[in-house]
Amino acid sequence: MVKQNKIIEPEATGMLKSKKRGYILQAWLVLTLALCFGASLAGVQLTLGPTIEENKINETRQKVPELVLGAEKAQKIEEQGQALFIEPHTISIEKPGKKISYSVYEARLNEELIGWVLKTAGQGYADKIELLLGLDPQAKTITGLFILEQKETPGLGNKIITEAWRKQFINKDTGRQLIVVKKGTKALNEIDAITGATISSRAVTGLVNTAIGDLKGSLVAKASHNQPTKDE
Amino acid sequence: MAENIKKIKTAPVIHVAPSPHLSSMALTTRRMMIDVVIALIPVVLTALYVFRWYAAKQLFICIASCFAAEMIFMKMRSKAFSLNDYSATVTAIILALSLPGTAPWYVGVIASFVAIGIGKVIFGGVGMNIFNPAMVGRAFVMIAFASAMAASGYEDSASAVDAITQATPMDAFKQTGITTSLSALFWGPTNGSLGETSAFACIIGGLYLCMRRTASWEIPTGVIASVVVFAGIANLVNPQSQWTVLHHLLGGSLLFGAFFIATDPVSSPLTPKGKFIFGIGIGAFIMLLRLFSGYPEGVMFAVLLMNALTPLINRWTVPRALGEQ
Amino acid sequence: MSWVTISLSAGTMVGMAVILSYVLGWANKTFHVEVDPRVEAINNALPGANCGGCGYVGCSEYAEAVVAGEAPVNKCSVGGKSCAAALADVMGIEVKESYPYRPIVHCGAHYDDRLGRNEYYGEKRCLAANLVTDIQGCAYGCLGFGDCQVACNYDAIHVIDGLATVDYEKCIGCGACAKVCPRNIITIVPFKAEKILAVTCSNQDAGKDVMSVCKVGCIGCKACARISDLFKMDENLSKVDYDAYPLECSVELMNAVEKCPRNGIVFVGKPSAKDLAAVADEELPEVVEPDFKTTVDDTKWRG
Amino acid sequence: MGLTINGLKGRGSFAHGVHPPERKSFAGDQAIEILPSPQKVVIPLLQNVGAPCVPLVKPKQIVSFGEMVGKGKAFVSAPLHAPISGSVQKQAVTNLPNGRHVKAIAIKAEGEQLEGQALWDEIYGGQWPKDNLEQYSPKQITDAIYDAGIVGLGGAAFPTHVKYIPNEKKPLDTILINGCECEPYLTSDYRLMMEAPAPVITGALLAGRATGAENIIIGVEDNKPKAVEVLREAAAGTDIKIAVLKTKYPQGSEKQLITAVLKREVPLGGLPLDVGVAVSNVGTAAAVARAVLRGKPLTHRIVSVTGAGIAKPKNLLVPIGISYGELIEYCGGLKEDAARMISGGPMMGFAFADVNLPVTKGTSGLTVLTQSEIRRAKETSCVRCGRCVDVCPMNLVPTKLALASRHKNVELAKRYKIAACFECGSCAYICPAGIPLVQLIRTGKVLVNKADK
Amino acid sequence: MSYLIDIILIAVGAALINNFVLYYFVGICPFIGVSRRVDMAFGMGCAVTFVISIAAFLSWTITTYVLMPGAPLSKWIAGFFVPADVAAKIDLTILSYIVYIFAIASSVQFVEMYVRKFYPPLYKSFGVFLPLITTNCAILFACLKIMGNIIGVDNPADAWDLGRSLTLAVFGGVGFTIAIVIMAGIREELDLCDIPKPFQGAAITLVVAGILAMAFMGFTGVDSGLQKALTSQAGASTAENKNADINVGMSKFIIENQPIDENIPKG
Amino acid sequence: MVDQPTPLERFVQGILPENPVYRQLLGLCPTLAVTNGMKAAVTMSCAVAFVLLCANVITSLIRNLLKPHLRIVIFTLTIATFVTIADRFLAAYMYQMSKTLGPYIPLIIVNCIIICRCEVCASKQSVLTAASDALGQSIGFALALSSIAAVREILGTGMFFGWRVLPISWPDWVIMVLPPGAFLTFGILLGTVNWIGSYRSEKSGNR
Repeated sequence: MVKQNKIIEPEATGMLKSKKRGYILQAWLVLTLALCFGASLAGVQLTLGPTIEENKINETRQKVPELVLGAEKAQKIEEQGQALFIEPHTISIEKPGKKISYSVYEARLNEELIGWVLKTAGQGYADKIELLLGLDPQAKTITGLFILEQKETPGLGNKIITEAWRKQFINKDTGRQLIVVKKGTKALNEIDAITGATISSRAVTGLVNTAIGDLKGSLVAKASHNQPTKDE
Repeated sequence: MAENIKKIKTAPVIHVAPSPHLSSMALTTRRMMIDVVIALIPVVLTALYVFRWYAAKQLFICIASCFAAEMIFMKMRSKAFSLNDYSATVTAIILALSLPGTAPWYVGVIASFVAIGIGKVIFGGVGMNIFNPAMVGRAFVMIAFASAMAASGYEDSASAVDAITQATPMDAFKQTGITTSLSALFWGPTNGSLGETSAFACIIGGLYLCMRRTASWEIPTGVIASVVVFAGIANLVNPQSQWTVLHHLLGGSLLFGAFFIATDPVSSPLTPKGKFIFGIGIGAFIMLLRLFSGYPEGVMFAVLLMNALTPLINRWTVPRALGEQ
Repeated sequence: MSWVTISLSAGTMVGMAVILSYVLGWANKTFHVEVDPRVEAINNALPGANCGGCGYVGCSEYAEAVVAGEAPVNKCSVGGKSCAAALADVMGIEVKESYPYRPIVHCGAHYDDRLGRNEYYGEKRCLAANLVTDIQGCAYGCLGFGDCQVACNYDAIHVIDGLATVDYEKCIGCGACAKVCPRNIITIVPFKAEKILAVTCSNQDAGKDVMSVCKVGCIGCKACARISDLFKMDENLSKVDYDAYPLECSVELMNAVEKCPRNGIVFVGKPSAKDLAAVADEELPEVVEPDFKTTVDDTKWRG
Repeated sequence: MGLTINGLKGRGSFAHGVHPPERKSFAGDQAIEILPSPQKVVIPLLQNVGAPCVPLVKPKQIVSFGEMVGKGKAFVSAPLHAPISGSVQKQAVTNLPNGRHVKAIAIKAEGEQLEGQALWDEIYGGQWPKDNLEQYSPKQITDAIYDAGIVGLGGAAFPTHVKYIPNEKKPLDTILINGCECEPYLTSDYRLMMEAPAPVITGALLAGRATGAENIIIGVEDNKPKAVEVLREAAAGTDIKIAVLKTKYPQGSEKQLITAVLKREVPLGGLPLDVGVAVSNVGTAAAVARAVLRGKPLTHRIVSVTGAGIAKPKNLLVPIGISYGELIEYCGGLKEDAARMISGGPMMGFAFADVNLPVTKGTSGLTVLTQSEIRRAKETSCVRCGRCVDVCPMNLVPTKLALASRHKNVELAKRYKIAACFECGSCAYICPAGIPLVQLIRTGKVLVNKADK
Repeated sequence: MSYLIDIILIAVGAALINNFVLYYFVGICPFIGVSRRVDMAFGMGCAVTFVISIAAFLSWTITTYVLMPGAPLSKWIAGFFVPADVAAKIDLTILSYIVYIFAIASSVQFVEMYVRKFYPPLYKSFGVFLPLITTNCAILFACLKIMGNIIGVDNPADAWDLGRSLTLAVFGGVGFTIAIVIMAGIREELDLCDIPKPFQGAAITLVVAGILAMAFMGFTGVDSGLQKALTSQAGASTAENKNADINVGMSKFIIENQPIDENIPKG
Repeated sequence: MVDQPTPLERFVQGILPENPVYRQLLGLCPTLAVTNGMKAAVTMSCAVAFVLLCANVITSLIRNLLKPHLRIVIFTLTIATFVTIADRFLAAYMYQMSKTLGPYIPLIIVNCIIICRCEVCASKQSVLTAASDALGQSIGFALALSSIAAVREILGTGMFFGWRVLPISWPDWVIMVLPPGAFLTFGILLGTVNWIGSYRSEKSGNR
């Protein structure tokens, strides 16, 4: 039984100084616990931290082969025991009044540049949509699309994560803006909207357009810049 | 207890009661509900004309399942079940008219059960509900079965009924920028929820309700006034828009909502001033949602939001008593 | 690297703890506001979960309400019984040896006993019906619409054949029925015996007037008062003096009971020994004194 | 007949209100008859708003006509007088239609009584001067009013002298004589104005003299054109104005009347005094005239016995304290289908069933309604249609007040100003759900009072 | 301009669209407990808004200056013991939860004591709610959200500044206030309703909250709608080039050939 | 003073009679937020169980050293520490789940269940009792969470633990996995539990 019914009296007639020390003294248990917990937490961090970081990176990284090579090829390569060399970059571009940074992953197979994966995010229908976009080395065609995070309406907007819908983007030419249309794609740069979720469809397409628009130049430049490096 | 009372005097039997001893027998709550049903007749007829058996089916489903729900829930509360007050009928018809004709059968059934159960009985039955039951039911299915209730859910290009093969006017404009003619919006041969297509029918029924004073004129007036103002502002800001103030007024379920849904006395404020504020609020929310939200239409959400605010409006619009400073 | 992180974490924590306890300790002293020491004591005894479950905003408000006597000590559901006991301890509520308090309905007329009754249309509640005249002849007796039945949280009072009847098995003596009775015919009295005598009438009119409205009401004949001192006459009505109520029932009393020409003095109640023990640590209900007057409204209106 | 308000500020009407069927034809054309002197009267000791009276007589004591038999100790009270000569009996108790249970003085008639035409002449007949009233000082007038035990005869029974005693802080500028009689069925005031306009005019002038008020206005609803004519004639030569007001219930309520005539609003919780007005019923004015000029107390009043449930509706001059049963008997008894007896009018009157109850000073009528006239439908749920809000003459929200009362929510009742309600019954009259709103509000007031204690 | 739009979007999002109570379910306890009367609910709402702002300020400051990798303060201290490049990588985010909860608890207590001493009327009207808030998840949630937007972002330029953090906090509090006041209004009304006994109290409150959440779902998408409207109003200069071919090299770009993390072996 | 309940009593009480969610209405944030799927609900329950167990045991161990005015501080400190550990653990070994649960894991810190148990039981009773109390409460919490999650997941997606239990033609009640569904489901379940409770107590006749 804790003696909690007693009112805590500060040490009788003590001077201010001793009282001040009193606060600390009374809290000795807090201090001890703080010390122990702080130290042990740091220990936890040091033990688990790398794993967490790895998880974070891998989340993106794992998708890269599929995005640049397509699912079948990616599997084949994995079966062959070959691994892609993936190098992350941050590319910043300056737009009027704003500086935008993109995470870009450079995918190499046997020292050969086989494609890019861009990570981009933006406002969807309900919340942020985060996606990965695979491009060929010259950034001319889209090789894959993957939605990392979204909170679109279940049953409607969240159909953007279905493969059937994402497939439409593959092999699209980056030279023209993609346009969302309602039913039945005709032109090459048209994407079918999801029934009842035009906004989500447009949001994804818009993100893709913007990302390509922003990065195409730099990717091309980088690809050519890297070429000589490879030759050396 | 009354049957235990022994009649002490023989003829004439005198009984006692509090004042006043006269009452205006012109109006009963039952009569008010019947008024609403009468006012809905033109809307129902238009719906039957435009949507044929789609409308008939939806009405049948909603009425049958609302009655069933009323019966089941009243039994659960061990209260006498009676359809005599017509409140379940009104809820059922309004609910059916606010659904798309193409909606699958379970939409109507679930909406009815939610409307009666969560919308009404859980609050204690007739006269106690905070929210408009029909709108609670509709909101539930709207969110639950988004694909069946979203704009595209209204369309069925293979349908034999003309109206259903087109896109709804609001959706057609939002998606492709095609404006529907005002006369079509007024007379109603367009696609949409069963009851909303014909502005004409809504106005006829609505005026009847207002004239009978079953619905307070303040609410529709407030709704229409604020929609006109906000739509006007939107048009001024964006003058190229083909969707004018009149389109906003006649299109979508605005008039149906203003006359039949918002005027539900139970879930609207008590005083004339409060009713006007309520109407203005609904109009403002409708325009906010129409212009900015992902949904093409905002009447249902606007009504629910203002229903939620009704207790506060009531609180802030306690009328000034005679002689109060 | 790792030892730096560990020590820096630990250091941050300790530093934070030191700063916090120092600052708060200082603030506690500097900003100290004189409060009733009992409030502080109760605050300490309370869990401090600030869950708001007691209906008050946070623990300290509840503590203040307890000290002010506005709230009972057992409202804290987080703390449970031990907490309630601790609060009672602080508040110095002594658990006295006491008798259970139970209600007595001072009316004995069932439907058929009441004269001058008329059919009544209107709100079927005693409080409302009390404003209408001639529902029954007697302006003092039970109206039988059951306000008390609704008020009772323990299902311990029922209107049986038009008369409110206490179920002493279930009654815990909270006094809710007495508070709502618009005619004030229910009083809460200490039950000094398992069964206790009660005069089942509240009508203060003269015997003739009582007879014209009731078959069983007290006619003020003073028969009981002549036999036993326990009965006091007050305005044509016999009342039991419960302060002087004996623990043992004497023959004299029984005689008085038998003498009553209207059979209006009866034994009521049945609190057992178990009850007596059970109520030992319960809060004593507020004793509602009988107030024998018809309590119609004093509404003023002109016009 | 159009509204005439003689250049007064009011619109001749007030906001909201209802239009119940008037049904004044039952007794409207029946001249006042004088009831034969009864064998026994029971005078309740509380007939006025305020403190009850204490009996001044003992059992078996012989009292004569007009002798004071009871007197209150407080300022707000009015003494009681014997309406017949006779002997005092053992102390009695009686119920009153308004639900009170009070002590009373019963007097058994003995010896010769003032009856018939003599009684009429004594009370309303003879000459009533319109000038030379300056001879009475205000003090004299109010004293005479107090001694005569005059209370408001419209139904409220507020002691009249209290209203007229000059108040330094709140001087009166207007005397409003209330001849509206907005209650359906009732015709007693109408008959008084028709048959004895002179004492009304004189009483009004005396009231003006007592209070120093310059304006004296008589308000009459426009459904009584004949009474307006008669009053105009009687008032000729004086400054009294006759205001003809819209027929609407509750036009006769003093706050509504003041608004309709003067466009002043009596503050919430205040009295007409606060806006410089005193309102009195026409009957009260006539009683004032009699008390001052003839020094006679209030012992009789005019009661209309009316309604479809009574065999022969009549207007009667009756002694105070007589039982309702005798009135009914005199009017031919109740019809077979009579269902409800009401002391007063059907909107604000009190139902009762015991015919032995006595007539009091505030009784303006006895209305007997039949089965077909009263509501039989069961109460249904409130759908918050707001009809009650539309009709409330005080601009309240009755449905909320009723809900608050049902749920014993005192705070809510106060927020919606339950105290402002004067129970006119408009809301319950119009309510489509048949909710006993007025009763609930009265219950709510009881709760509020209890909580405030 | 775009900053302002950002702020507006954060504000609308926090107050209406992603309402703390009705969307994120934080602050449910007071939402159910203290929503019996409107005035109490309003006091609670104000107190939460106030505390949430303080907490947001503290958590932003602590995160930016102490906790996040490379934070100035921890870098400086660690600099005494280890080389600067190692010191810059000291990551104390593991402590964030503890630090936040303590920052919240102590600031609440401090404010409470201060208000109680110097502004007794203020204390009476809303100070009583303060202790109740310490364990209110809405506050901690706001801190976590801010943290997520400082150290959870991929590139440092996107990290929230103080302004954005405070906007989120204040409007999250406003959203909480809106929800709880509406709920209190409804509950005052519910007291007068004949609710089935098992549903009285918390159950009906939750059902009403469900209906409210349905109504608030109507706002979904208002932020994207607003964004579109505002950006198109902000001037055609930033407008998207519709239907045009993508211009390569339209914008100036800087390539930072910098790997994201060196801890992870490449490949 | 009132007798303290035994370990067994504590354990049993936590499961139904004093169920933290349905009876005490504690810990509602996670109850509503993470119950749109069974997996998330179970993970959440485990996390809460871990924190509750550790916090209860630690508190019970140091209960004699507690100073009244500092006890809440110490509880919070302990809880926050274990929550952090749980959070990191999830992030390291169940990364996807940790992302799904998002901020609701750290929000366990302000989950009233834990501080309430520390206060009511652990700070007064032995380690064994505290541990069994923690287990009982955790099981109660898990039961409540999974009951809600089961309803929501089955109606909302036709699945249970990710397994399809309803026919593919089942129209998903999307609202169930959205916020309104959480409120409505919990509200109605709570009402039902109350109803069953009152029905049973009525039946057994002790009121």
